Order: sequence, then C-alpha cells, then structure tokens
Amino acid sequence: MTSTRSQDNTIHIEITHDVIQIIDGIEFVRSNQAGAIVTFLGSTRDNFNGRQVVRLDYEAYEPLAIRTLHQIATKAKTKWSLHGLSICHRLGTVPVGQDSMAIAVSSSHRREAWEAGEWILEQVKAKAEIWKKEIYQDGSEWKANKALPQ
Amino acid sequence: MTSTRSQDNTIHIEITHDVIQIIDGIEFVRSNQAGAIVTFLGSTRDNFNGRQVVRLDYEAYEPLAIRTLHQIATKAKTKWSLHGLSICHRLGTVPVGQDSMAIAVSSSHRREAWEAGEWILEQVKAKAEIWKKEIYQDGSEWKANKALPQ
Amino acid sequence: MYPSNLESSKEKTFKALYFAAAKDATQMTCENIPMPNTTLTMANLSEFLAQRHPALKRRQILEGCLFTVNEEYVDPETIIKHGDEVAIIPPVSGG
Amino acid sequence: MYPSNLESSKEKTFKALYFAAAKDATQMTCENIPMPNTTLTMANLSEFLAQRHPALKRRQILEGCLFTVNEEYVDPETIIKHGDEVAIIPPVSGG
Repeated sequence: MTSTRSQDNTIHIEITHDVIQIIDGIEFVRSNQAGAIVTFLGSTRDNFNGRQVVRLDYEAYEPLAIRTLHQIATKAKTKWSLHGLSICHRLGTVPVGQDSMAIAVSSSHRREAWEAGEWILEQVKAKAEIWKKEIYQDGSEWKANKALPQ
Repeated sequence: MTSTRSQDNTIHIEITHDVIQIIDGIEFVRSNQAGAIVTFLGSTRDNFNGRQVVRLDYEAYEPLAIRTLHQIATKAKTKWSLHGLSICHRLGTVPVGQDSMAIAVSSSHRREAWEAGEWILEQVKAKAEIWKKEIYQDGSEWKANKALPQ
Repeated sequence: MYPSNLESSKEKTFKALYFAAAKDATQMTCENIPMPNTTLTMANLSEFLAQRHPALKRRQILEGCLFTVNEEYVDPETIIKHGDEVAIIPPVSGG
Repeated sequence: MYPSNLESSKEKTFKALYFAAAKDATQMTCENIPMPNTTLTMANLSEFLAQRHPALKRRQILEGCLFTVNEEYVDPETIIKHGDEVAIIPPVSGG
C-alpha cells in the first residue's frame, strides 16, 4: 500500500492491494465546517455489454499514479474549496461486487461536493496511470477509458 | 425508527433517531450488476452564514414523510433504472459533525448514479415533511429549504 | 377510541397536528378541536386556526403552510369531518 | 547501483517498464536495454522498441502509448541516457 497526505492533512491518496474501506475515506473528509460529503465507489460488475466478467485485475505505475492522483486532488480542492478529499484505488484482483476505487469529498455546501466528486472521477479515469484487465470465462482484455471530451 | 422496503427489496427508506450508519445504505444498494455506487451525507455544520450553530433538531410528520421519501425513491429508481436505493433521515438532535441524512444509490454506470443521487437529494429537501431547527448559542430558528426551481 | 380530551364523547371533533413554527406558535404538537357549527373546509381552515391561535396569525405562519387531511394533500373544497386528522405543514427543511 | 542484468558493468543501459498490453506483448514487465550507438530520443523510441519487440508492432500497441522518462512526460526531443527509466504507458483504464 502506498499513500500520500497533503501537508495540511486534508488530502489522502492511497493505492492498495487490500479491500477498500470507504468508511475510512468518509471519516477522513468529515469536518465540522462541511455540510456535505459525497462519495463514489467503482465496483466490479459481473458483465460488460452482456459478456460475463469473472473478475478485474488492476495494475499501476504506482509512483506516477500516486503523483497524478495527488495533482488531481489538489486541483479539485482549490477549484471547489473542498474541506477534505480522499482517493483510494485498489490493485491486483478485484472480484465481482467489490470496489476498485473510492472517492470521498466534503464541502460546506452540496453543489461543490457533487461537482468536485464527478470531476475527480473523470480525471482519474482519464489520467491516472492505472490499467484494468477484464477477465472473462474464455479470455481477457485490457480496457481503455474513453478520452476526456476536449 | 420507522422504515419501509419496496416489494423487490431494492429500496430502503428509514427515519431514525439513531446515528446514521452509511455503510448499511452502501451495502444495501451493492449489487453484482452495479458498477457505480454514489452516496450523499448531509451533516450538521458548526456555522450558518458565520453564525455559530450549536446543534440541529429535526422533527417529521413521520407517516407522511416515509411515504413521500418512498415515492421519490420509486420515481428515481424507474427514471434512472437504478439497482438499489437507500434514503435514511435522522430525527431529534443531530450534533455538529454528525449526519442528518444519507442517500445511497447504485447503477450499472456512473452517470445514472450521479444524476439520480443529486435529483433525490433535491426532491427530499423540497418535499419530505421534515423540519430542521437551527440552535445557536443565543436562540434558534426553524429553517425552510428553497423551493425547487419550477 | 376515546376522545383524548375531556369533552363529552358525543361531541364531534377533529385532530390538528402542528409542526415546526406552527408548533411553537400554538405551544402544542396536536389538539382535538370541536367541530364548528359552520362547515369547515380546507379553504377556510387557515382563518379558523388563526382565530383559535392568534400567534399563528401574528407570526404569519399559516400563509406558508400546506395542509393535509388524513395524510393526504387535498383540494381546498374538501370538508373536514369528525375524526379527521388535519396536519399543518410549514415549509419543509429536511436533508 | 549494480545493473540488474549480467552485461558488463561498463556497458551503458536504460530501463524500460512495460504495462498492460505492452507487458503482454513483450512478455516482460521491465528490462535493461543496452544504449544503441545512435542517439535515442523519445521521438524514435517507438521505432526502436518495435524492432526489439515485433509483437508491439504487430499488435499496434505503441501508437496509443505515451512515454515517460524518470516518471516525467517529456518532449519528443528529449534524449534517453544511461540509467534513465523509460515507461511505456498504454491508454489508461483506472477507476
């Protein structure tokens, strides 16, 4: 597990091989000044376009991925004046029904939390140096996220 | 605590006086067909427009509020073909830093979860027969949510 | 079902529930109100309650309220009858 | 720092990291590559790797890739030198 924290301890970035505990992210971003906490969990689905998926395997260029996630977090925190932000990505095998990624953000008001949460997710999918291999019963396939709409 | 479940056990509505356990809502909506889980937590902030808030007290016309929440949930579930949906509102005193409301939704893809999550929150704030009293050091005030933009 | 207050059991009443600011103004969460002689409809309910609880009028609470009869939002012409549960619903602030 | 393979310690090498489809094509996660005599820049790195691992070319993997040198996305003119860590970054699919 590699993780980094911002100096002011309001940003937590983590890449782990363990099961993700979203409650940790939620409690990390919780603040007496924050009226809204929004979280997103990406989980392994049992099918893709009707084709049965057995599991997902993730890998990452960890040192670069951690830095990229941290840059995304710092940008989001400033842009929406968030109180706290946590991004956790899981590597290795992620069985069906389990989470590969968890984002938690907190802000004074709900609008910032919604907007930041969604923006962070799209940035992570577009930029973080992480790869997902979809394993079927009869084969597997490296996926590629759609590029961000420019 | 009063709660209701939809017949197909995919909607959970709860009004409680206890501390909200968001992880229960998340695990309720989790599904092998759902790639996205979005949650929203509304928490008590220590200030409103700079005025220090000591706590929030909530009350509800429970039987009607439960039904209104359930109607909102049913509409959202159909509109965004969600897999699962959970709304939990807490009554009585909610201290600073604790949650008064928790929404969790799951869907195959992330867009539906974001849109449904945000829509549900606005509907709950506009329609659920629940009231929030903001307690300051030197007084208190019943709040009123802004009406939905028509 | 025994009427919850001391009026004679033959008397016709309806139940009024007060929430939030309406509760503070009336200093009560609910009360059994004797049916007036004239027909009481949702349309003239506000006026009726304002006379009964001047604080509701003074604090201009009823203007912002919705009303339900037996947990249903009903039309203004709906007549309130014996045993009905009427709720005074100030602007909500859940979430 | 000892070069991780058996070539003589005087020989100049750079490290290449392969991920996802590039890893499958080369059948390796990383390798120490002897520096070629001609100058190797980011611009001609693809061609260099394609010759070294024909599967990269056959499966048209490098077209979609980005490249980093020492964990930095650099300009095409950047020259790869001894001890550099070059990473082949196929289209990402995190989240």
